[in-house]
Amino acid sequence: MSSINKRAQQIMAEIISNKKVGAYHHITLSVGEIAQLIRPGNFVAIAVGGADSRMVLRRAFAIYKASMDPLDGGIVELVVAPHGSGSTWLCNAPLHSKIDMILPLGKAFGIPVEPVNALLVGGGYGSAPLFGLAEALKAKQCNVDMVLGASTASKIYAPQEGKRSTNSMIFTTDDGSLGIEGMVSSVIPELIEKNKIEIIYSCGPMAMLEAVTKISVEFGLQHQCAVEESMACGIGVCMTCVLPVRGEDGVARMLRTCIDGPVMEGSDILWNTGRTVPSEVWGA
Amino acid sequence: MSSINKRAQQIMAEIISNKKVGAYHHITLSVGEIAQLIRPGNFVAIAVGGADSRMVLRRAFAIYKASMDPLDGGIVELVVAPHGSGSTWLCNAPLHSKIDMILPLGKAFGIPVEPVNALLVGGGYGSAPLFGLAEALKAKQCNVDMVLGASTASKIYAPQEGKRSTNSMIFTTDDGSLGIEGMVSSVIPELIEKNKIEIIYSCGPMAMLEAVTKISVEFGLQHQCAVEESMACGIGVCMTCVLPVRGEDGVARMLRTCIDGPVMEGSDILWNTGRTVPSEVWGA
Amino acid sequence: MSLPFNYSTSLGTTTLPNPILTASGCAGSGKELAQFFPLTELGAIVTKSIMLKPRSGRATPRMAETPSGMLNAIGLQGPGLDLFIENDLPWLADQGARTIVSIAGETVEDYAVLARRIRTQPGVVGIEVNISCPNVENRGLVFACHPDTARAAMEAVRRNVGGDMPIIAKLSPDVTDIVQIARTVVDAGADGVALINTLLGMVIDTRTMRPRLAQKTGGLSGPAIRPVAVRAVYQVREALPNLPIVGMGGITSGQDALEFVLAGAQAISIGTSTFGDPQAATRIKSELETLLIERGFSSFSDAVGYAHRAENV
Amino acid sequence: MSLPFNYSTSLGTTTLPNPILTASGCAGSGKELAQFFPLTELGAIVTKSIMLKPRSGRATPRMAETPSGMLNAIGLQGPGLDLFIENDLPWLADQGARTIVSIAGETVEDYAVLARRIRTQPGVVGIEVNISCPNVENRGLVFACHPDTARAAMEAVRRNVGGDMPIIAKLSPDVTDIVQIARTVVDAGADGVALINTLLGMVIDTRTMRPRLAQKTGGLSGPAIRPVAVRAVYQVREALPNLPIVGMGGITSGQDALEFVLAGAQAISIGTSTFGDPQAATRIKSELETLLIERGFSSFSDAVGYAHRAENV
Ligand SMILES: Cc1cc2nc3c(=O)[nH]c(=O)nc-3n(C[C@H](O)[C@H](O)[C@H](O)COP(=O)(O)OP(=O)(O)OC[C@H]3O[C@@H](n4cnc5c(N)ncnc54)[C@H](O)[C@@H]3O)c2cc1C
Ligand SMILES: Cc1cc2nc3c(=O)[nH]c(=O)nc-3n(C[C@H](O)[C@H](O)[C@H](O)COP(=O)(O)OP(=O)(O)OC[C@H]3O[C@@H](n4cnc5c(N)ncnc54)[C@H](O)[C@@H]3O)c2cc1C
Ligand SMILES: Cc1cc2nc3c(=O)[nH]c(=O)nc-3n(C[C@H](O)[C@H](O)[C@H](O)COP(=O)(O)O)c2cc1C
Ligand SMILES: Cc1cc2nc3c(=O)[nH]c(=O)nc-3n(C[C@H](O)[C@H](O)[C@H](O)COP(=O)(O)O)c2cc1C
Ligand code: FES
Ligand code: FES
Repeated sequence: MSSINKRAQQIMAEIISNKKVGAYHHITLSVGEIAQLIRPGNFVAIAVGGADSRMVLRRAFAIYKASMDPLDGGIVELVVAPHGSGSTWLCNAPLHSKIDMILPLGKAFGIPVEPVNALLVGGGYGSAPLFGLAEALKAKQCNVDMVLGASTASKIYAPQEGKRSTNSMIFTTDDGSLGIEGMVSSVIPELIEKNKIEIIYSCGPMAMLEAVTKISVEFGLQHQCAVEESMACGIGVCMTCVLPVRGEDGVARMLRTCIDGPVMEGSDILWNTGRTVPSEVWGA
Repeated sequence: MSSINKRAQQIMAEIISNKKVGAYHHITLSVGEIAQLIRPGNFVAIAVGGADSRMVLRRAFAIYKASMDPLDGGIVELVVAPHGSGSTWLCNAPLHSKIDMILPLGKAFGIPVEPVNALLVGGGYGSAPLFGLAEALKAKQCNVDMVLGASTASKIYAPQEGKRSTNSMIFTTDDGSLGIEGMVSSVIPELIEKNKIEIIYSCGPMAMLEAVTKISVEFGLQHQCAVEESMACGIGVCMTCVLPVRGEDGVARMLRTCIDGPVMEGSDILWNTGRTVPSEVWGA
Repeated sequence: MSLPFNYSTSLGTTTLPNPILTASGCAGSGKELAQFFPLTELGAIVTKSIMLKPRSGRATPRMAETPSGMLNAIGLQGPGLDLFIENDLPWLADQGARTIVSIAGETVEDYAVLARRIRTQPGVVGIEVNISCPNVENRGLVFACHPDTARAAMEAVRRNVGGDMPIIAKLSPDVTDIVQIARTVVDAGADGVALINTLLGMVIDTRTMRPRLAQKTGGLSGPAIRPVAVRAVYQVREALPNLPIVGMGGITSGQDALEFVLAGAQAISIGTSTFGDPQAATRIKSELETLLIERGFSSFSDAVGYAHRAENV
Repeated sequence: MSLPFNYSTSLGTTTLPNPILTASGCAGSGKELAQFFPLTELGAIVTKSIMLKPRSGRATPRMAETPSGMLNAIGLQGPGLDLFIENDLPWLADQGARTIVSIAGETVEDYAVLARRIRTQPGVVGIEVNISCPNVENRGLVFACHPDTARAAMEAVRRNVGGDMPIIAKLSPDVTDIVQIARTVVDAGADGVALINTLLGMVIDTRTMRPRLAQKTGGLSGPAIRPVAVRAVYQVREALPNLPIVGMGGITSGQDALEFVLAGAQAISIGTSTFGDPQAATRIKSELETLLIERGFSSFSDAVGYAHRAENV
């Protein structure tokens, strides 16, 4: 079914910077030449907790930025929220510690061949992969608008340098502590009309992706969203990370979001079917 | 059966120094006032691996030295061999990290009321509790001779300052890299005779303690040895650390070495009965 | 809510001020823990399983640490019933501790005698009938592994203990159908079940190239087995919704304890985690209380079995 | 020793260059791992259990991490026999991989059909009969939990597969007496047994206060269950010393694998640890070889069951 990413490598990457930024940690790792193979939307899978850890599964993190640094060589930057024990361990990892990571993983965002008007929608740390995407779109002469939402200001990740590649940037917060009070979905319809949006890219909590899908369908727009399902391996061997997704043949199947995703067309996903398998899903 | 140590406390102790010395780590922890309750032969039980560790049991370590430092307050010093994952974790613990420890645990060495000629025998890191003991004996005007053995020179722990409290000190190594080539037991008989030894104290591998017991019985000497059995809790609740020991009533019982020991009279122990319960052992 | 949180729970006819117990065999005689907290803080102290005769237990090595757990093969070392009644029980009663005595027999008749003698002792608020110890001489003798033997042992206890003293059957997870065994012991007169005893396991020492424990096999406990224990509690609660369940198996935090309560445990025993933290039981007691209050429960009993509620609640 | 170490092993009539296999359901279709190492490096690839019809498996959440382990409830998602034979098997054969096909049926007849169709496919060197999946619709249907159903499934396979193709029964640890089940499947014609499948477990989400997995229960795997698996291998080897055993359950290192070999495993499957380390299987292969050579073994088969030797050897 899925064409498997053949470029992934398992490496030991050194942490060369780990800074707290708002509610997140901005972590930079030295990864070598492989940085060149990374496309916006790819993610990494990290072994957490060290040798005597009781955590046996890898943790997935979107790649915020990949670049070839004149000093440090290939580097990868992550934006990590200390959520449970694994991500907290990573946030607390000391400078120069070596991290066991596999990269690049997953399907990247599709970049249009022609210049288009693109809207990028991010929720929480979901903004991370959007800045690299914005740069790639800019390089194709696209118009790039961005909307970032979160519950509160400290959970908006929007570094100064990230803003350079966007034509406009709007913030929304549930508590009104930054930008417009409310959810990202409330400002999107107006933006679509005003800026003649032709494609939406999104990354963030599943409920947000679902809401954005609804809007994209209303307006008949393509919507590439990077989903976030619980993953045990990140490389396609465990089958835990599936979502019901309609294929080109119209048939819905349980697809692995780690190799058939994380970037998927929003309207292909059978949303909000958690805890049940929709009756139309067929086979594997 | 056993009178339970009622002074033990569970504390978070800060590592204020961690230095590699030969094959061992000399680790100093700030423990507060409780340092004053510690007697030579007591040990600590340490939780290893941190919050997400798969190691669920405490590790026992003899107290090398306990003192009230004018600068640091109460301190405890340990000599730790990186053996398996728990002790290795402790050896790698960074400066200022907080260690969950219970102390003081176990029965201490008995100190004679009158001055005697004492021989202290240590194997490997088993020398650790002997230096504090030597000081205590010296304070009682005892004559203190020490024999320390190990497989090789780097495994002899004998700091300069420790030697101050001894009248003589002999080393033996299996490979002859320091002192006399051979085992500690080979030099003891001569020492006993020459120095008119009246009591033997020992700490080290079980095989060594057994050999020393044999000699002490031959010469009809008291022999207080600090044994080392696999311990899960260190506080007397798990019953994993038992040894068959003959009581004053002549009956052998499986005694918990964490609360009825680690210091025991060598000749009371039914040695070398590992993997079987000697038929004479009765009840609990 | 203006009323204080009601933390009390009941096991048959016994009411306890809170649901946190020690697990049998993991709290010594009580004396060893008493230096870390007053034993009256806990709902009850469950004693190490006592047998008729004094027992020296198994040879060493008796334990091996395993990933997130441990194996033990203590083999029920203990002073025997007479000394236990003479020394241990009066001491616990003096402390004001509520005591649940765990009893273990080699024969059905042993269980009868143990129950008869224990029933009238001071401070005893219940009897836990350990029919599931994997460290007995003959593994075929694990009463809880077969309905017939489980029934016989429980009937012997019930015949000797009146309705005023709850008897709780402690079951083994090493069975094809734990619900079947639970039903059997309830039929035989058990007022509740304790779930779970250890799983039979083995570690091989790769240096000596033989089983690590002198007895070869041992009982696996600790966080490693928690999912198996939660499943057992959930299954038994689903099948027998009114049966009091004492839940245990790898509980190290209030969060872990809450899983068991939601699955259906009316009381919680703290075992292996006491080895890692002598104050585990009292810590878990306060952590669990906080979590329940945060979730809006006004009494502990409202939370028991809450994970079984209908989908839309 | 001047001769090179002989790492080969045999399962019935099949000889493999080394004893390291993937565990069913933990290596995808093989393609996913092939980017990390050539599949020919391993003794064999054990495929995810294949069923007659395509299956979409269970709803999500399908997994929960647990201390030193995980729960899964994939529910045998797969393409069904036809597509499997059309796509997956030829690809594996093209790679030169030795393939052991794991089959799972809902009925005894399913097992018969699956075995008949698989037997003649290219690259297939054995059939693992998964009669122990805890994630089937009806938990009563776990064939390996009852001697009668276990026997029926294995007889159906044996009738359809000649002696040239080894059939291996994969057993569940969730039984009172695994030796009894092993004896039964051997009577029914199994050439070997695979020990163990996952243990039935549950995690409760303390936020939603319901079972974490959509299917409520799931299979527990990983280092947490290793002592249970080693015990099962040891027990079966003790009872049936000539029966080939494929050992698995929480193997993450050569050291762990060695425990299984000494206990009696003729081959070793690597499951959950591949999720933490895609190269686990090849790493363990070389670690185990080093450990065996260090201990003076000149061939792998000399080490199999070595922990059972007499006390004085
Ligand atoms: C494709 C992808 C990209 C992601 N990018 C980022 C990112 O850029 N920054 C960031 O902070 N987080 C990101 N996440 C989420 C991150 O993986 C989780 O926060 C993390 O796995 C939680 O692990 P934990 O040990 O802290 O939490 P725990 O709750 O203790 O984790 C327990 C288990 O559940 C799994 N799990 C729990 N939550 C998630 C989740 N949301 N997604 C996947 N698995 C989960 C873990 O892998 C682990 O196996 C991403 C997830 C995916 C799938
Ligand atoms: C009273 C006493 C005093 C000790 N003093 C010292 C000391 O001063 N310096 C020092 O380096 N070591 C000392 N030890 C030994 C130390 O406790 C072990 O080296 C340590 O427990 C090994 O843990 P690990 O995780 O490194 O090894 P692992 O082999 O991984 O430990 C696995 C399990 O076995 C137990 N265990 C293994 N070996 C021993 C052992 N020798 N003794 C007790 N339990 C063991 C551990 O507690 C743990 O539960 C002492 C032991 C005892 C009982
Ligand atoms: C060292 C040790 C000794 C035990 N002794 C007994 C016992 O005497 N009687 C009994 O019913 N259970 C005994 N158990 C089992 C525990 O009471 C408990 O059922 C099991 O360990 C699971 O809980 P845990 O994971 O919290 O330890 C013992 C467990 C351990 C670890
Ligand atoms: C995600 C997952 C899927 C599995 N799928 C199968 C399967 O399809 N067929 C099967 O026989 N066993 C299956 N198993 C069980 C494993 O093959 C293995 O028996 C078990 O996980 C114990 O080994 P481990 O601890 O190394 O994983 C699966 C296990 C996991 C974790
Ligand atoms: S995370 Fe394992 S298949 Fe996707
Ligand atoms: S170590 Fe637990 S009783 Fe001694």
